[in-house]
Amino acid sequence: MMYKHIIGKQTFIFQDLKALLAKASPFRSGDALAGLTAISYQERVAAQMCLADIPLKQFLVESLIPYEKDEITRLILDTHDLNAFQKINSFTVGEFRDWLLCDACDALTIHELKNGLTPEMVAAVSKIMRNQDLILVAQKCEVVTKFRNTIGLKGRFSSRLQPNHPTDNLKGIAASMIDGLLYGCGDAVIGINPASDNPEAVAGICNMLDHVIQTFEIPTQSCVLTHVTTTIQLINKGIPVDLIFQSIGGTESTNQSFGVSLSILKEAVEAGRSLNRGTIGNQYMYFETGQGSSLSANAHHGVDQQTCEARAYAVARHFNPFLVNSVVGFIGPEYLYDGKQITRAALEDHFCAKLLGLPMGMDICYTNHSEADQDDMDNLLVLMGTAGCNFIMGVPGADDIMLSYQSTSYHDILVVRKMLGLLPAPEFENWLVKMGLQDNSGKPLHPIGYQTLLNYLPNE
Amino acid sequence: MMYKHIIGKQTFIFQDLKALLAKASPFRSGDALAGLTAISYQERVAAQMCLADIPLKQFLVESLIPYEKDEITRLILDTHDLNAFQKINSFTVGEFRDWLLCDACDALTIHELKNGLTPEMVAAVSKIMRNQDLILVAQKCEVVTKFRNTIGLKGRFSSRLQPNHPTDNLKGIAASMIDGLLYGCGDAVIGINPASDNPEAVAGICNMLDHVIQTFEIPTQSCVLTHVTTTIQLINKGIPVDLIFQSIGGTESTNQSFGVSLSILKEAVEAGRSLNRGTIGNQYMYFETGQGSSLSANAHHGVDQQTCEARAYAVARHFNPFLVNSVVGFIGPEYLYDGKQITRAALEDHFCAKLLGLPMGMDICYTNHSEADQDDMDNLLVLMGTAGCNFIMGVPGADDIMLSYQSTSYHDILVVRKMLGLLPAPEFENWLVKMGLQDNSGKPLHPIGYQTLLNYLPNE
Amino acid sequence: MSKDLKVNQEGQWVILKTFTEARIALGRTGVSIPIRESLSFKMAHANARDAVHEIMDTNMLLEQLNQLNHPIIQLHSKAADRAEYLLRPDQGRKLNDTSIEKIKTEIHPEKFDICLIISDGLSATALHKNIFALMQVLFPLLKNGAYTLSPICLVEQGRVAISDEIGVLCHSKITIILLGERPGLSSPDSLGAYITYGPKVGNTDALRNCISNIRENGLNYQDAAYKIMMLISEAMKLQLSGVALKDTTLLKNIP
Amino acid sequence: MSKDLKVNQEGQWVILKTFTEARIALGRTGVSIPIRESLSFKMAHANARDAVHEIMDTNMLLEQLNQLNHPIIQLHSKAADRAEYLLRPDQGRKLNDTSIEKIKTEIHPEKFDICLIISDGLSATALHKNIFALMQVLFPLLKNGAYTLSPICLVEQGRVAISDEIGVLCHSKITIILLGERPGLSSPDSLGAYITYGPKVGNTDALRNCISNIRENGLNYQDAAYKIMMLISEAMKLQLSGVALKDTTLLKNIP
Ligand code: B12
Ligand code: B12
Repeated sequence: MMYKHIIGKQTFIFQDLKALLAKASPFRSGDALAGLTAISYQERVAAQMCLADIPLKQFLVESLIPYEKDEITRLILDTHDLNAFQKINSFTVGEFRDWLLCDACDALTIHELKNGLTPEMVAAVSKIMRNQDLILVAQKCEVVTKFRNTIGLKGRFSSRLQPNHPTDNLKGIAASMIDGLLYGCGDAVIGINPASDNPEAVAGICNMLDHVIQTFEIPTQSCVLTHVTTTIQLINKGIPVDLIFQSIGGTESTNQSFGVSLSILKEAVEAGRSLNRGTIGNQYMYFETGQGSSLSANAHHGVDQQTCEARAYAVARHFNPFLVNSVVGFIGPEYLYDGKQITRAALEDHFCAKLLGLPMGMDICYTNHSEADQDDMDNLLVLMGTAGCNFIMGVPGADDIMLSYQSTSYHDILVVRKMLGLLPAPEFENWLVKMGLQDNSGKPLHPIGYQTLLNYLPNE
Repeated sequence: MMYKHIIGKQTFIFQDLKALLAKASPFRSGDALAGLTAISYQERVAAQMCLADIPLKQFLVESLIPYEKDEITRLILDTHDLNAFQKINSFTVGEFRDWLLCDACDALTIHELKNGLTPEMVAAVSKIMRNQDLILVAQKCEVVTKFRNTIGLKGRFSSRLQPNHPTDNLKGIAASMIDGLLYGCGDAVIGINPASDNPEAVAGICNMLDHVIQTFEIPTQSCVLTHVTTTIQLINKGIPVDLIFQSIGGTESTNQSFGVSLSILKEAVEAGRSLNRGTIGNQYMYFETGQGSSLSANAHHGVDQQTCEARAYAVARHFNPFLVNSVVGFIGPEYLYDGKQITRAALEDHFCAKLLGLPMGMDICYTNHSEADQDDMDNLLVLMGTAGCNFIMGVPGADDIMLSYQSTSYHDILVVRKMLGLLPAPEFENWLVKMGLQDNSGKPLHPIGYQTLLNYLPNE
Repeated sequence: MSKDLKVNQEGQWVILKTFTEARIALGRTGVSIPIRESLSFKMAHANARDAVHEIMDTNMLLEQLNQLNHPIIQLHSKAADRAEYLLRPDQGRKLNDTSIEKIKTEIHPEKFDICLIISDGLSATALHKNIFALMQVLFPLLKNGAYTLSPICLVEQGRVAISDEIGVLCHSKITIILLGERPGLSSPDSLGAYITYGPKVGNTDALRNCISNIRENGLNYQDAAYKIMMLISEAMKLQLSGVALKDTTLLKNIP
Repeated sequence: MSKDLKVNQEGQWVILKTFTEARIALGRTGVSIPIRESLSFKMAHANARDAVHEIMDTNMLLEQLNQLNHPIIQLHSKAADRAEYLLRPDQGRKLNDTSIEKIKTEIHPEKFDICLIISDGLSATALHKNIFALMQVLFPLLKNGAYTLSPICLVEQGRVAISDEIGVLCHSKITIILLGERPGLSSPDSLGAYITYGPKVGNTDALRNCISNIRENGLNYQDAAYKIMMLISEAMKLQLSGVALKDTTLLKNIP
């Protein structure tokens, strides 16, 4: 269907919903690369105005990527909850935005609504919202998940401990991990990206993490972020796997380029369930996403990168994950050019995921080929903390020596907790106090008992 | 004195303290315009490293602008409190930064230190700090001032109501003012920039503001931001003036270009004191500053714009002001090019002013010739709220139709209060509740009694 | 629910809008500006950003000014184009060499009481919209015989301080520069007038007077012209301008 | 007080630093990273940003590779320069026309088992630092007679997927591309190897295997070469690569 918007003497025409959404997107290099952006600031705002007048219902009848061609479109439409949708059935995108911000709309309302929302509706409304809107609404949401501890409670701010090593050296990993624990990090997960995809090497890491968690009775969970097929293989061999990781995208062909599909992911959840290692909850999956991956894989079907990203959340949601995060500035300047674009994308991603009911965290990050620096990340850190983000990454000194990018440091987590008065996950907080790593007010201590942790270094 | 820093095989040389400070500054267009920036990112960081090793004492012996040539240099050195300085006497700039961030350094310590600090020390330490550092330290400070209410208390966030009109039409001003009051704005001051500098017109505005404040018993103060010489004239004629305004800069010649001097400002404070209109306090002055004004007036003496700005705070501090704010993005892209530069400058300005003991607010703003937009301002708004900024501006719809720039809106103030759980000045809060404009939890109401305010429109 | 929403959205005091063009009575949803206003603000921003880059329509302006039957001289600052103008105010404050030559050859060696300068400044739109109407009122007053008047200097890419250099080259007692103020969101077309007694390169702004917001929805042309003439005659009398000279036009006296 | 400060600054567990190059045991002041570390991070960032823009030193590389006594062909992607390379990955995935011609005229109509490609990718430094040492170990294994090997394709401004086009033009069964990974703060010189069985324009990354972090402080050249050869021989055997092919080098078997 064609859309148009008239302002004074000027008529703006948009070929279809897909084009309208793309042109309504705040400018970013990836959409420019794909040739999808508005030709002027005026056209962009006109698209936003036009989009604001589109009824939400329209998204149920006009698919951006054909139902026949894409299993994610099918997933979205087949699992859409018309009942939940009734509440907003009559709204335009603009009215939906106003309603999300109104006093009557609270955490519970949004929670009850989530299955009535499609990623495209959520992407659409995010495009007409200012950064402050994205924060205000996200702040209302509370998405809580459980495995060995509870993540996502209001007033809490968690972290993934990410002690990567370029050769997966177990002592190297352990050294970084202990450092992180001493700074109070790791409540969301202790998650390692293995440099190699050698199953034996991956199993070694799994065993080591399991051992540490058991030895020190840490109320947290581990994850080795290898390809999901490798993880399934390991589970079948009886290796102790807590969370199962996979990168996902928002189109069937993106996932294909990642070597996965809905059925492989289903298999993964079942593998997780077969182990049933969570003590207080049974959410097994950890997903990472990020704007640009669809275009990078030539799998975007002319859909703008932020909408593709939101569609990835439909995939994630279907598998009831324990953790999800966008790795927002990870790929590079061809998708998000600078600090401004990274910041906007992070706010959009967090907002969209939360609205869709995901336990959303954020890898606040940039690469050395992007126009960004620590000051940009500091700003984004405060914004994400304010928006109620579930967790961020804890990387030694913010410098990942294996993945070659800059994320947030262990210190950054302490900083944002202090700045905004936030605490770690409750079970983990108790553990920190018990270990003398934090006092009761959330203030980190010079650990007296750190020696016990220090003494732990695995034999290879 | 010449400074150098060696890294590996490379030696970086800096002609003098002035050059070192300039090269250590994060990049901004104004310093580039003045030809003062580092030639590369490397040189900039080398300058920061070199600066970190300079003893604070050095700033007491090496003046950036000669004592003989500049009354502000004289003011700074003549009023420096060596006693207060003892505490940090042995520190280098780098150690000073680490100490400001350490747990032992709290609001009281900083408060007791303030007269031992010179603007140059404070500018220097800000240059080696990341954005998160600037926020963390500013957050520790509490600078409280009083006139008819109390501004700057922790957990409070105030606003200047800025209902400007292009022809100073009294009804036009009043309409915008009432709108603002209905949104709970105006606790810091109701301050109007008059389009004309006609003393009779200015007097008309003063009278009107006085009348409103009296009629509705609003615990706030008014200000008409005309040239200080005009205000003094009006005071002498018995016009009801609450706060006395002036724009100031950080060098004698900048102030000269503004048509003011320390002695004129002294006269102003005395004029304010003669009226003695404050009910609970006697701080009479309202100052605005902003990076770039010295260079614009060809009055920067080769000193970088952020250091010039910090020197303006020495001027402000000397006159014990009720309010101070930087109008950070006001002048244009030739001094602060884009959202990133504006954001950094705002955090620096707020930090430096707070450390020097000023009741610092911020005009979070940009012009249409800068590379910035509302998203940048939204981000900065959250950062300033988190940093503990005393007040921001409340401009109808963020659009000043007389000064032609975009600042923060009445709504923005409600937004940041809601986002971060902040409240207006206590006396003003009580008034809002009394008027039915806010409930006890700080939530704005649909005012039932708004009719009384609405009925107020002055006759011209 | 959707009814609720509607109520929230409407400002309940729209009546106030009668008194000002400011963005008031916007209503709110929660604590936020309703989407309609939020987006129209953005569109205004898009338009205002264009206004900054609008190029001065010299032909149109010359046509208009020619009707005054007074010599006109076209000048250009050292700022080559808009991009340079925006980032290099120093260049906008100086004439380029051709322009200096031009004044020297075309105007020299006359002396004038008043040097009249018109420049695009930050908004060419401001000239396009206001200069003709303002000059209709102002020019007759300037030419009423009391003062000698320089040719009209039409300057591209000029800043306020360029009036000093021109004033010096024209050997004039006083300069008045009319130029585009930076474009606002709601007023991309505002004109400012800056008056300096004793033009001299290096003069500070403290030595000038300013009349601002001249435009259809701002200070009207009559009042503006009246204020300008009053400041000129006071400046001539006191032999100074700037902070020491206040606009004391009695409001009720404005015709 | 200043004593206090010193205590806060020192990481008490510096011993951990023995086990990793990661930025650990930094100490803290309050909750913040001490200034020394904060600034040295910044300097590393300044250096890493330079590494991105480092130009491939073709002469040096040719000199090194010539020692292998194997034909070399120089190619270039469609990305004209670094700026375009960074913003247009699509251009970095295609050969420019001259390069296509070059392959067609210089290599045609041979067939190869393995097509060996070397490219700057995101870090020319990675080639400068590692390629010679890696090739000393890897090349003899590649040339040990089991497989036929294409000329060494030295590609400027290439992305991983350019290996598909080259592999097709060279009519080879498998491609291996060695290229610079994006420069990290602490490792501006990391090399990646990507192996694709059945090169075809449009292949997804799911169809490739990757060996990453090849460099002095990462995966050493011996192990890297060993893993590459193992993947090649498995791929040849299974006639596939990618997700379905796992690196099952037994760790203890690595010599
Ligand atoms: C950037 C990156 C990505 C991006 C790639 C998109 C892009 N446009 O760049 C994203 C986020 C999508 C990604 C995804 C994955 N990645 Co990756 N990625 C990297 C990273 C950080 C940099 C790569 C680089 O610099 N390439 C050089 C430039 C010049 O090449 P390019 O042509 O611009 O980019 C291509 C390659 O990077 C390639 N690629 C990226 N990752 C992977 C992984 C595999 C297995 C393959 C075959 C190809 C591949 O995709 C890009 C587009 O074609 C490396 C770490 C490192 N230090 O190198 C890890 C790395 C290569 N990825 C890795 C993994 C495991 C994955 C995933 C399989 C994770 C998962 N479980 O899903 C997925 C899926 C990959 C796939 N099959 O498509 C591992 C590979 C381990 C191994 N030895 O096999 C590495 C080493 C990091 C790690 N240890 O976790 N990745
Ligand atoms: C930008 C600006 C400033 C900047 C100027 C620096 C700069 N590089 O641009 C700063 C923040 C320093 C400033 C300061 C002041 N300003 Co001012 N400023 C403006 C503003 C918003 C835009 C001007 C513009 O677009 N100029 C056009 C461009 C093309 O010219 P330019 O050469 O680039 O800029 C020069 C002029 O703007 C000039 N200038 C700026 N303000 C003033 C004020 C006076 C009285 C004079 C003579 C000159 C002057 O200084 C600039 C550098 O030479 C106008 C409002 C408006 N809508 O125009 C108010 C405005 C002109 N300023 C005003 C005032 C009152 C002041 C102050 C006197 C306030 C005070 N109490 O201290 C001070 C001091 C001015 C001085 N004597 O130097 C009033 C003038 C009222 C009047 N009719 O006299 C205005 C109309 C705003 C207002 N109503 O408050 N200002």
